[in-house]
Amino acid sequence: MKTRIYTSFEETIEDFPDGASLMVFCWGVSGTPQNLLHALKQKAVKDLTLITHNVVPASVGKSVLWDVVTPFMLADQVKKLVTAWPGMSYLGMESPMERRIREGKTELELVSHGILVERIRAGGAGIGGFYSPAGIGTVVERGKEKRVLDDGREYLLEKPLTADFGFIRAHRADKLGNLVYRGGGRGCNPVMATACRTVIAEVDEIVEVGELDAETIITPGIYVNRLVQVPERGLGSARHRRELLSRFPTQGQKS
Amino acid sequence: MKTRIYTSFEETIEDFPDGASLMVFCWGVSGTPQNLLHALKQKAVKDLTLITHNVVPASVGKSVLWDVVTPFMLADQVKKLVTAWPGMSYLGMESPMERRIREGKTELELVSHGILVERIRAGGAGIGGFYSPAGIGTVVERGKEKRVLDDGREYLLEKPLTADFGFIRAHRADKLGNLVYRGGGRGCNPVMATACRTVIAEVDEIVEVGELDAETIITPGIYVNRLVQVPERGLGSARHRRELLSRFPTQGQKS
Amino acid sequence: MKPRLTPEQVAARAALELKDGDYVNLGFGIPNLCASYLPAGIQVAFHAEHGVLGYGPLVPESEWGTADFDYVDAGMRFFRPRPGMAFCDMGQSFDMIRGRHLDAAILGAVEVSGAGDLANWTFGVAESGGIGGSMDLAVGAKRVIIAMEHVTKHGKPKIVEHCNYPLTAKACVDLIVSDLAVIEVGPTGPRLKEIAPGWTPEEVQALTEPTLRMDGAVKEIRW
Amino acid sequence: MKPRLTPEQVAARAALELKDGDYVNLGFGIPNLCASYLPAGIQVAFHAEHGVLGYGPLVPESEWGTADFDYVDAGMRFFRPRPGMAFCDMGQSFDMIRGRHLDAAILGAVEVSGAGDLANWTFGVAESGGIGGSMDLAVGAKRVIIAMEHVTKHGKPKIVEHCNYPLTAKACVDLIVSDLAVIEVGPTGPRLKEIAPGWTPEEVQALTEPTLRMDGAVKEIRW
Repeated sequence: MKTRIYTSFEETIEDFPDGASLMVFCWGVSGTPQNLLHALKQKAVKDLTLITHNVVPASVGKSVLWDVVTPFMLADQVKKLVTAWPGMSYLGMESPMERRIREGKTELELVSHGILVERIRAGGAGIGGFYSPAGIGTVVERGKEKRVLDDGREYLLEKPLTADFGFIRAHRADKLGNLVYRGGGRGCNPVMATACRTVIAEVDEIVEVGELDAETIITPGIYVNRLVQVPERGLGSARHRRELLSRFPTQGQKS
Repeated sequence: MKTRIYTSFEETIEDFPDGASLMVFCWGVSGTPQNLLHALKQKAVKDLTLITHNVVPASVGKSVLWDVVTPFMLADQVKKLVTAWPGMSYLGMESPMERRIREGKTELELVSHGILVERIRAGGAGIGGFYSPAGIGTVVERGKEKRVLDDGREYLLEKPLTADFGFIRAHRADKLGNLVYRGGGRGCNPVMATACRTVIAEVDEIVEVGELDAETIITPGIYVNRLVQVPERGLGSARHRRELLSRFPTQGQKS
Repeated sequence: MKPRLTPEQVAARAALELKDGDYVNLGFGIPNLCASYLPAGIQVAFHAEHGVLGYGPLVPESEWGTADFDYVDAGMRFFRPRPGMAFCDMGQSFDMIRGRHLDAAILGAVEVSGAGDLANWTFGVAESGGIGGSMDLAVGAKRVIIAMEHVTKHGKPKIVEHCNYPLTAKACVDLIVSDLAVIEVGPTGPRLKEIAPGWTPEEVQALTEPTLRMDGAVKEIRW
Repeated sequence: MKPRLTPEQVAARAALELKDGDYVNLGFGIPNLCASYLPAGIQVAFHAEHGVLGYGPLVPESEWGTADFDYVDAGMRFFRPRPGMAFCDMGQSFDMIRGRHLDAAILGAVEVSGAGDLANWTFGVAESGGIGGSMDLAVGAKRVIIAMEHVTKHGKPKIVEHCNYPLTAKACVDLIVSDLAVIEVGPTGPRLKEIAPGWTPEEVQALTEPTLRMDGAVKEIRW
């Protein structure tokens, strides 16, 4: 199917209904499709099933970057959450998401990072289920089939995860939707891009077909339905990142 | 573990015993570690378990390239074969490997390309088994658990594959064993590199650490135990490939 | 004998099933010809099982000496690079297939049943022959289209009640394009949609094992 | 109170378990300090769960303004790029972990049992807290080394008969390096290998729930 190029984040998610499921990666500022998340917040879509690794605000050291949009900001819109890191209880604080979980407004499915990413990969790769060695003897084995396999180890049967929408953050795209990433911002983005019915990628730059080296493409365009370029002053743009960093000391070497 | 650099193919496989298992990719001339295969033939290692996609000689059109070393040349050394393509019966010919299979000298486990690569991936990724939708109602379901999963489809339980040795063909390596490939020569090489206890890569060129772009590395050095550079006149070298191509017409554009 | 569609015409008709921007895998034989007979104005990205997406035109035999061994398709034929092409590993390539990301696979067949069962990987016993990637393609592609001759060299129907040759996959085929007809197959049985110029539905039925439904107008094949 | 090892000294002792060329994942807290206390002459590639291998030194707070958000570790701390570094996706990163390719994981702990059971992801009930990647690391790394304080803030043993906190994984720990001792754990129970300078085995046993085997010489910890 052909990749469509959009210029407005609002239009890109125009058909995103209440009750839909969404996969989105976030490693602080890195790898997070902030503009799409912001548009989803503006649209006030309700009753989301949210599949994401961490639900914590972006931070640098002890400074929270409240003006960076992450899944943390969607708490009120989430009916079901699948994650390895629902909040900030490790800091002795209760986040809005954790409060909703405690109040029964959001249902939590707690998984480990590794099981989560492999379930997403299975969803994208047409695998019906897989046996994972992680989680044996822990809370994540609840309700799962446990089985000793040929090597004599115990395994849990894990099921694939897919979603209606995938919000992807990549570095560059060509007009066919081929994507390359930057540093740790790659993260789970390439895996999520395989497992969602509608995949929307926001990127720093959209280039002409042929400008990306075929050997270096990480997500081929086959997985990308919609493409939108982050504007110069957009969330997560080079300019926005410089502005965020300007709040911190710069003595010593320049990177 | 540290990647060791060798200069001799013989030394690289010095500890390869009779009866060991080997994974190797081959797509004709492309992606095939010809020098390592040649060394293994010279060493006359016996009773191999060979895991490979195709057991056919390299060819261009109807011309067979008999001086290209592929798993096809190891037939006499193989006790067990796991493959999607054991020979050339599609051409109405019986290959040496097929003859051994018919005579009971080589045991054949026939799988499809997709099941084969996913079993290797499972082996490398610590997955105990997975449910595949391919092969239902066919010969490959023999002896396998069949099960209807949540989506109402039937699946077969497939088991991971690993091997003692993996022979890998890559394009360039740095001295830490990070690898990049070239074109379709990538193939199953990156997957096999994850699933073997001793991974030996032959490459066109070994460069200094830092010369490969971190964003483009396909196989990180963590997977590569031994590294050896193809000599200028070696099998599969640029020179050898030019020599092979010189047997065919060159009218029209140069690539 | 009445004229039938040539292999090129079968390929051209099968190619009409493709849409601009589709990602497609082509099997050996007639399916491979589809690449050369795409409808005007559409671009299709071809997928090769070992990990190539969107490769360029095949290198003609007169230029093989200028080709590149790392640029070969699933049938070991040289191709030229094309802007927008991407490489991936074979695992990722089969994830695409199995995960239902390919818009279509156009494959050859030894036999197809009216319910869409496919046998296409061996003419012999199960233990010889190469399975290749056909089992994965048959269950994975969003649409499976068969492009083939309607009958065997010996005139026997290839569209059958039940496949006699070893199966590739059950109930996987959506559409058959033969040199005589276009036939939809599936759980409700085969339905004749189009027939070759100069042929009657009864003549096509006579060369087809299962009874063809003919609800809806049967048109003449165009390509 | 008798002096115990500082967190830096615990980290330095744990780092002695690493070999040149190892690929290692470091957990939060004391484990993270290991990167700064590697034995002289060895190079280790550090792994971050979201897909970074072999990254360079952490950026000191005085230089955060010059850092790069795409170069952060698993604890969201900025690092500098390093020659030979590689990025991969998070799936490939956990394949490395689960597939037993990491030479070691050095992790923190809330509790460790003498059999090597580990509880390290929550101080509270199972339903809060973040699991992160610890369950995968605990079952996947070739060696799991715990670097921690020997007792809690309240002086209670952290090396216990049976873990009371929610488990991360069963029977996964190989070695504990605490501020008082180096203890091997596993199916045959805990064995005291080294003790902090000035401490006696009896004093360490008094702060440890399960009985420590003392077969073999108990040495003084060096780092």
